[in-house]
Amino acid sequence: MNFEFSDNQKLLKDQANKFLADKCPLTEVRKILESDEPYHKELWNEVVNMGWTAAVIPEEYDGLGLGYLELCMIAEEVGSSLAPIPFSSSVYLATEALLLSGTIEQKEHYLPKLAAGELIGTLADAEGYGSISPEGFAVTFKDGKLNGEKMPVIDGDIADFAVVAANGDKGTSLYLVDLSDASISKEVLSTLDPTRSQARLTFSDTPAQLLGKDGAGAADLEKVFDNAAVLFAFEQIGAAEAALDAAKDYAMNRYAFGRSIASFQALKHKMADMFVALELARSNCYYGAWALSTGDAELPIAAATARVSATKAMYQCAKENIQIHGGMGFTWEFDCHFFYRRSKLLADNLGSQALWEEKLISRVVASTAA
Amino acid sequence: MNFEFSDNQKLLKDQANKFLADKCPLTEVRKILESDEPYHKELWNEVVNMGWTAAVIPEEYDGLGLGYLELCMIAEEVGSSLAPIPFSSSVYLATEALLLSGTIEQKEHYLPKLAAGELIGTLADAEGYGSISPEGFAVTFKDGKLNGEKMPVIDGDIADFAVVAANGDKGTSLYLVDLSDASISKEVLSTLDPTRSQARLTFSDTPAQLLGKDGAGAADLEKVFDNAAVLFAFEQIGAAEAALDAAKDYAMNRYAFGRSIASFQALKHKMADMFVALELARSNCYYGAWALSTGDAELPIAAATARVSATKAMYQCAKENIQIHGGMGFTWEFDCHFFYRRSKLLADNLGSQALWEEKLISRVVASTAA
Amino acid sequence: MDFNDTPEEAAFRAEVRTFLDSVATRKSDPQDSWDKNVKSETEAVEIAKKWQRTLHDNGWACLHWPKEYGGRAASQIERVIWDQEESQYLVPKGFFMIGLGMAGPTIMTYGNDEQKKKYLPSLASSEKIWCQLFSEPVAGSDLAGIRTKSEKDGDDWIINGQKIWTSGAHYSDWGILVTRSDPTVAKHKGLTYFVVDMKSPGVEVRPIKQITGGSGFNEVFFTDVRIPDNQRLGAVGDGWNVALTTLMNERVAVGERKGGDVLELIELAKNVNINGKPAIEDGAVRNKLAKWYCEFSGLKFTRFRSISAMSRGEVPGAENSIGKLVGAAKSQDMAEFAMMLMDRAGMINDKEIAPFAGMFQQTFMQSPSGRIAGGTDEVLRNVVAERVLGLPQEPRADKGMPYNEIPTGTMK
Amino acid sequence: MDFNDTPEEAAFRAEVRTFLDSVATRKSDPQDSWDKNVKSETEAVEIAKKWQRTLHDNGWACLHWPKEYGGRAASQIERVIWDQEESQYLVPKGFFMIGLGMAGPTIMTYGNDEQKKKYLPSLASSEKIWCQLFSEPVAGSDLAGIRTKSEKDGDDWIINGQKIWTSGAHYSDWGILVTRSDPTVAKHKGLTYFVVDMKSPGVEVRPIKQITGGSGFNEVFFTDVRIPDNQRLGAVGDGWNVALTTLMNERVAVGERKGGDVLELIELAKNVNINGKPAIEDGAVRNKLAKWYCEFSGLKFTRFRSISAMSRGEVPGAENSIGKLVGAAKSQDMAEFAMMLMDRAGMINDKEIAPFAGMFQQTFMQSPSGRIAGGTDEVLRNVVAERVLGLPQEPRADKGMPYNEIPTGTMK
Repeated sequence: MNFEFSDNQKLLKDQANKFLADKCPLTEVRKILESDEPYHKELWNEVVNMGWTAAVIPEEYDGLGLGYLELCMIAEEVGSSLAPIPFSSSVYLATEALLLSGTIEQKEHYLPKLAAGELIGTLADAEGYGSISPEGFAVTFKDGKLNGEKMPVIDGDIADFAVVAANGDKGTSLYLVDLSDASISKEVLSTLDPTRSQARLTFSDTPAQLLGKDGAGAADLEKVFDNAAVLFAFEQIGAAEAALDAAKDYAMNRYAFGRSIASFQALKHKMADMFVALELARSNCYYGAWALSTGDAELPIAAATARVSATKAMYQCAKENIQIHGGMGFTWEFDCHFFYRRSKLLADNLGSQALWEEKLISRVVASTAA
Repeated sequence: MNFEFSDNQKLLKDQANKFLADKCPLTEVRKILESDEPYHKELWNEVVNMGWTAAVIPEEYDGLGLGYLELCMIAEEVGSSLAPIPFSSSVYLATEALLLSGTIEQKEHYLPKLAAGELIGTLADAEGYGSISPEGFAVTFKDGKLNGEKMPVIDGDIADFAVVAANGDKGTSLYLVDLSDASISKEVLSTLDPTRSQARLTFSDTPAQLLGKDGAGAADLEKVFDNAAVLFAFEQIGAAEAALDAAKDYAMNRYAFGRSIASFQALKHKMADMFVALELARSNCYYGAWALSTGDAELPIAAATARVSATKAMYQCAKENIQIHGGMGFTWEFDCHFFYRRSKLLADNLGSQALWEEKLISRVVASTAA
Repeated sequence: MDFNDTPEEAAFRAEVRTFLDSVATRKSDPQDSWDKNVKSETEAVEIAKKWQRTLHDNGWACLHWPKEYGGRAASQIERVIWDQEESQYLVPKGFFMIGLGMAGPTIMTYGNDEQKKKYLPSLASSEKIWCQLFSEPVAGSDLAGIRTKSEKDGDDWIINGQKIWTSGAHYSDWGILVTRSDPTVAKHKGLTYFVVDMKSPGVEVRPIKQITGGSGFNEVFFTDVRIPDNQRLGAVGDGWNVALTTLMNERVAVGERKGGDVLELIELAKNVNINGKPAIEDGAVRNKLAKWYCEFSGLKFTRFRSISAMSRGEVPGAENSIGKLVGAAKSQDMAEFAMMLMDRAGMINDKEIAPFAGMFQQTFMQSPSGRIAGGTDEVLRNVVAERVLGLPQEPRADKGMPYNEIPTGTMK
Repeated sequence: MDFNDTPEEAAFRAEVRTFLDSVATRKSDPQDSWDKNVKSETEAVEIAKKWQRTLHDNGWACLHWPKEYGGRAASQIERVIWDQEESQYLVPKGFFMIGLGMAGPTIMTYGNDEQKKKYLPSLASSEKIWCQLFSEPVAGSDLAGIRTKSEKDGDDWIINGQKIWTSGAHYSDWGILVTRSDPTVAKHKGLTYFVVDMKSPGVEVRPIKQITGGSGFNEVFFTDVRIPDNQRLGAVGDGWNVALTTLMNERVAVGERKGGDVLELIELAKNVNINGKPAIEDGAVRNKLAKWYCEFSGLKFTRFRSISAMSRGEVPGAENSIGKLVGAAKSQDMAEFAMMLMDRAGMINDKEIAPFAGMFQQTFMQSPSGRIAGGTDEVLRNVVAERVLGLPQEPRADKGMPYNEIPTGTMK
């Protein structure tokens, strides 16, 4: 059995780690948090130059043709660095939707530009508060035009195009929309994590083209989300581990009552619990990575398992990192809040934990009936 | 504000405590656990002599005419001692059902005998696995006869009569059944807590008489259960506190690494958490006691709140008491398992935690709509 | 068992209400706030001082103080009743809490006649606002581990060091300050306690920005600040005992937490969908709501029990730690859950868009401080374990060790 | 990343399977058990000895032992493969684990030539069963705190004291025993390690009844038991190091826990009603199932990662504590939950009546021991914190203190 990433994959991860440690220390995340910039443009350009946006795009579309295991390694490091870039939107969502459902023409148009970083893509599904119900989107498509409002759209103010889920003639379908079209009004939203931008997009007779089979939007969306769930989960465990490391470092070097606070059982056991949550999530992520990379039939269960446990682990590590930092943990000056903000962004962005728990258990129950 | 029991009520509690410490130390619980006796007959007789079975029965029916606050004090002590007697069945369930729904004739027949301990009563509702659905009991009543099976019936092998929930001509109704009738077959069930007996009762054309309005069984049952929930909850916090005390005593006097194990944060914080759970449950129980004693309209919410939090607190205290005792905690010789067994008995006997959580939240949501 | 006042309490409540009606405006809506139209902190401080003078002129400024110092010798339950009633009116709160609640009683206990004469009248008349200078970056849960240095220089003391988490430092007139006067003895033995003029040269106040973006606290830096020896409270080296007196007078909060409790969460759950139906119909949501309702109710009736105990003349004990211990974690968990119910829109904190004007988002960012400030979750569990359950303290690694030999870390 | 054997592993697995097929019966059903028809423990021990001799005669008895002692020098991964394959056959397990797994390697390390000659061949040939005599009523998590006394008397040692939690003491031939030979020095320094003949006069074995009603463990009382000095392993006073060697050889369990995991709970939830519908349709139930499924899956793939690490020749580390830490609490919680779903019938443990033949009820009573035996939850969290995360140990109150001056409690 070799249930582990290969040496080459680990090497790629190490390189990503060093690159991001150099280009995206937390001071860079702070810059974006404290500015009006929606994302870190220089970092994004560097990331493009590293080829990460091209990773799983086939060579025929000017990609690197790497596998998903490699992309998982990159995702873990992107997560760990809290990089303020639209990586998940463009790579895990838009690129995946095109790979899955694009016609050859669509792929030829979009994929080389996505690979080269000339286009940033995103996916617009949510329509306000509560979980989306794929049966009925309020945004409609008729005669080549989209009408209605999507809110929030992650990176909706940054992205050049979006994959939009809407209600067409044959029900839910996906559409490709050029976001530079003048018919679209965009409102940047104030959110708890300004290092990842979110917007309200309003379409008024906005031209759009079908992506994938007409009426197959719900099924296609589910597939895209399953793939993305594994990649999001790697970002989450990367960030969770970084938060645990930060807590550990602080606790080791902070003294009270004449000893390192890391020697008190209350904190030791809290960190042990953080590690346990992280380690279980990591193992589930590896399972997800395996299923994603092999296209195994277990992917829907594996993806949901990875997603649910990584979401929990990251939130636990982020919130307890603040607690372990004590008073310093809730100062703006310390970095603890970056992880806390991002933990909720990643948790809610791809559909909430409740949604994924429901997906998980539906799928498991269905599999036990077979 | 005087949100506290009165000095007289506390005196009654103290007396009950002393009485049970004398008559029902845990060695007596052990006797019943290790024997085939379904309950502690001598103790039961003493309890009857103390007048506890007569507590809330009005004086006109030879009771003491005390209030529910007094009965709550007794219940807490009965719970604390883990007394192996059919107190809850006869006093909280059967007596309550008669007080609530009995005709004058029925009250005149049963209540003096219940008060004097000449009769032990119980209530039979469950019909096998899973929660009961009051819409449809499988046991039927027709032409004065009951047919079908009740399983499990707490103290069903001991009790002289039972209040049986069954499906009559007008739907769910309650019936009084003399359990000495030859038509009834009784099977004692093997359970995890042999200090409180449970049985399967099979009725074959068993004579029964209606208790309360025909067809009002579901509503009557709900009222009996709400009253009983408060009293059960007091038993539960009594037992929870006894388990916490046992844990504390053991931990204080057990040493490892040259210090009392009660000085290790892991155990200190565990016991602090047990205390917190107990204290919140206690406050909710007081609220329940107030609502029960005044017949306030908030009783349904107060009863469910008390019941849910007391169930959780007792289980937490019972299971962590074992943990704090370490290896000794899972020996038969130590008493920890008595609390653990009883915690589940009390939790499941009146309908499970899930059931009461659902009752609670339905009632709260209904109250917010008003 | 009842929820009513005793006759004495009812009489006191009526007296309070009559007085408040005569000098203040009753809220028409519980959400109303006295500072709704207040433009600046300076203005707020002025309003507060004016209100406090009104209280003073009518004998309500320091109601728990002994009569000899101008107080009403109010009982615990009378303070609770005052708070309950006062919260119904549009009046400023909190500015004089440190002075009247903590500094005053400490001066009464440890001050000499001259000090009592100097500080107590201006406290009672509320000309001066006080702040508390105890915590330091290196000493939070371990308060006796403070480092700020005091050195005798003629009749003065020279103070150098840094304090943190000081509310209102920038508008305070006086501060109560604990310093280390002798680092060569055990840590509890080398402390000395002072009253410091906050306008002294060398005192620098910097606001601390919190993760919410707001700043309710300050850092206070002392650089060669001079304090005359006659502003010392208690003996040199006895500062720990003086500080304990201050802390014992820290107000027992029996108030209800505001904002984002379970009833608001129920409202939210009725109005958002989850897995294709209203969240309130989902069993998992109901299960969580039941849990939080039990905690909400348990905390409420625990408060009622505390108030009853005070009504009987008992002093509330460490059981009161439960309120914050349970309440703070519950706030955080509920806020997180509320945002989860909002799903992808959960992160939006625009007051115009977010449900309840972004209250849950605000709580999500604010609540981590609830688990830390005023005693961390971990410290509170120790308090419950030791003071309520009587479990032994941990052995202290620094017991009896001279302060300057106690190991320290590199992290502040 | 794949789930397949390497070519070497596949070859080894084939070899194991070929051998097992030649000497044992493959299970037709995974629930099949070798001792289904075994009438007594005596009979079981006989069958086990016979099977172990078959293994020995074919060179499979002590596969991880070095070749010089008759082993196959098997790697960790080969041991895992052996276990996986062996579990498919109707053969006895466990009786020789202490001897081959712990006593043998300790003797190899600390035994002199004479001792090796005396004990190792009969271990390898499996004539003798061994047991472990370490824990005491006063010393569980704090193993070095044992009290059982050894006193030199001529060429012998006289042993007095009590051991506890000894599996198989009553049918064992030999025991490995840690004693206190010098109570006047620090607790780790005054220990001496022996091999003891379990049939010696003065050894009394009493089964411990557990809360399940069963008894898998014993207490062992020593009253003036004589052990010749040539049965001492390691130097006088060096017993702690010898014991550590034994413990380091404690088998890393990578096996799956049996009975009552989340898939069984799903089956149960399909078959009982809660609040008027099948439990499996209730959101709260689904929420719990999702949580436990994630843990179940996480533990499974953590095991796979461990096995992979062994396959690469790495020695599994303290991460393996996670399996028991998470698994034990999960078992208890799931059993409690399962019983809750059964509602009023949850307490019935009659195998004829209860779902899954009372498995959940059995687990409910058994699982508390899972959180204690082999390291309590609290000890395992310390292990993870210290050995995995590298956090500091707590200061030890008894550090350097002579054993007989260390404070003790009144509880055993």
